[in-house]
Amino acid sequence: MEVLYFAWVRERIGLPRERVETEAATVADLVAELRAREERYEAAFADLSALRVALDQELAEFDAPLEGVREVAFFPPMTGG
Amino acid sequence: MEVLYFAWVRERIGLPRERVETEAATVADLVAELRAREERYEAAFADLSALRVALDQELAEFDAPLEGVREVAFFPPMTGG
Amino acid sequence: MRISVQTAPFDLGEEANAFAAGVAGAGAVVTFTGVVRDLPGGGLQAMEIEHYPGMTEKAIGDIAQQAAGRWSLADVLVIHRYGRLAPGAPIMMVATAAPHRKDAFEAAEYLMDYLKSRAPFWKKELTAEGADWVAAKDADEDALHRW
Amino acid sequence: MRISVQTAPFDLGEEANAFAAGVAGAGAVVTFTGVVRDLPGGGLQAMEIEHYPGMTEKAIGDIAQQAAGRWSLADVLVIHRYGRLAPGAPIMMVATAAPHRKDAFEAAEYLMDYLKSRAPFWKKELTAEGADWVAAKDADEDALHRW
Repeated sequence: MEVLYFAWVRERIGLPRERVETEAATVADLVAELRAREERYEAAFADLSALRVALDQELAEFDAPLEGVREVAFFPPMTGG
Repeated sequence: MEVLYFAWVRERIGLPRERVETEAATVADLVAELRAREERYEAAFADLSALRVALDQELAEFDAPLEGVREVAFFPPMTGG
Repeated sequence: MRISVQTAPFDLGEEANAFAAGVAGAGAVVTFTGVVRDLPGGGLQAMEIEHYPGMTEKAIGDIAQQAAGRWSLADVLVIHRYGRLAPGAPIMMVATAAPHRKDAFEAAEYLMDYLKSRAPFWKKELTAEGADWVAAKDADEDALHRW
Repeated sequence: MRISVQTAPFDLGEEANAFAAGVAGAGAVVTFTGVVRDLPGGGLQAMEIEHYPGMTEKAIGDIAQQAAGRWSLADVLVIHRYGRLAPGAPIMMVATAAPHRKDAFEAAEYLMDYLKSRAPFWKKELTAEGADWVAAKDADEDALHRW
């Protein structure tokens, strides 16, 4: 699964994307796995209310299932316009 | 007093402006005087709800006093924009 | 603030660029442009716009001042043509600039709502069958109630 | 409908004229242009805009489709830049064309409200002191509730 990071999430984790091998059932499960890895992930995912997630380029909730998903992206609330 | 007519009011009366000598106290009094003049004035002023009036280039009501007014204009509801 | 009541055509792009260049720090620029529409079944030969010289400039100036008092605006532009216009020709435009988009949008809509019903212009549609004065719409009068 | 996500600057006037020329019969054309504003106390060196290639075009396309389904529109244009922008530079614009002004205005505001909070762009402000990500505003999220 491709995992992408944008804005300060990218800066805290220190990379824009990575390939993650996971059996996580939901986004929340994936976040728990990532947080357990290293301090920089813990720092990026400390406050989920400050984060948004997209599954295959569509906004989703943190309890959404990951089955069949190829691309997960984490980022702060968007500031377009 | 200068009296101006615009749009179909002008077309019905047949002139864009005229000088009127009047002692009319209000716009309504002036309208009554004009209606009594000729059929074309009667046709133009038949339905006051379809008319608007401006006194010295400010929108006004038909019961507004004419004292001190130099220019009275009659026209249908405006269609700008 | 610039208000122009004119017979000459105007170029939307040039006006928009000149307006935006004058308010570089404003953040949000909104323009509205009104164009002569053909009749539903076609056949419009021209639109003739009559106005009340003197009162027109005064009325538009008052409307723009009201908008400037109500919203935080960096600048306002109003151009309105009169005379004989062909289908597809630009009739008028307003532009507003503000630090925030809400102000720029609301002020532009306010200007348009008031120009429609409170600026002394009258439109006449010319077709092969003759000429008809455009009637004011209740919806345009009602639009003023929201402000 | 045209959607462009680009680093290159755009010319408001040229874009507005080209858009208006394509919808000659529409009657009402609204444009919104967003410009990089300096910070309240000055000192902004640049704004850096990051986006999510692929999702950005998709999200803007969805927003524009929603608008087209909701209002009677002749056309829609969205241009949004990313990369490093100087103060005063144009960030983005939307344009809408419709038979009636209400549709053109509402659709433009809807597009802006959704672009603000639902298109994957992130802004960073660079000053002599460093760089700060622009925080999303509650007011921008709240603006979606009216639609």
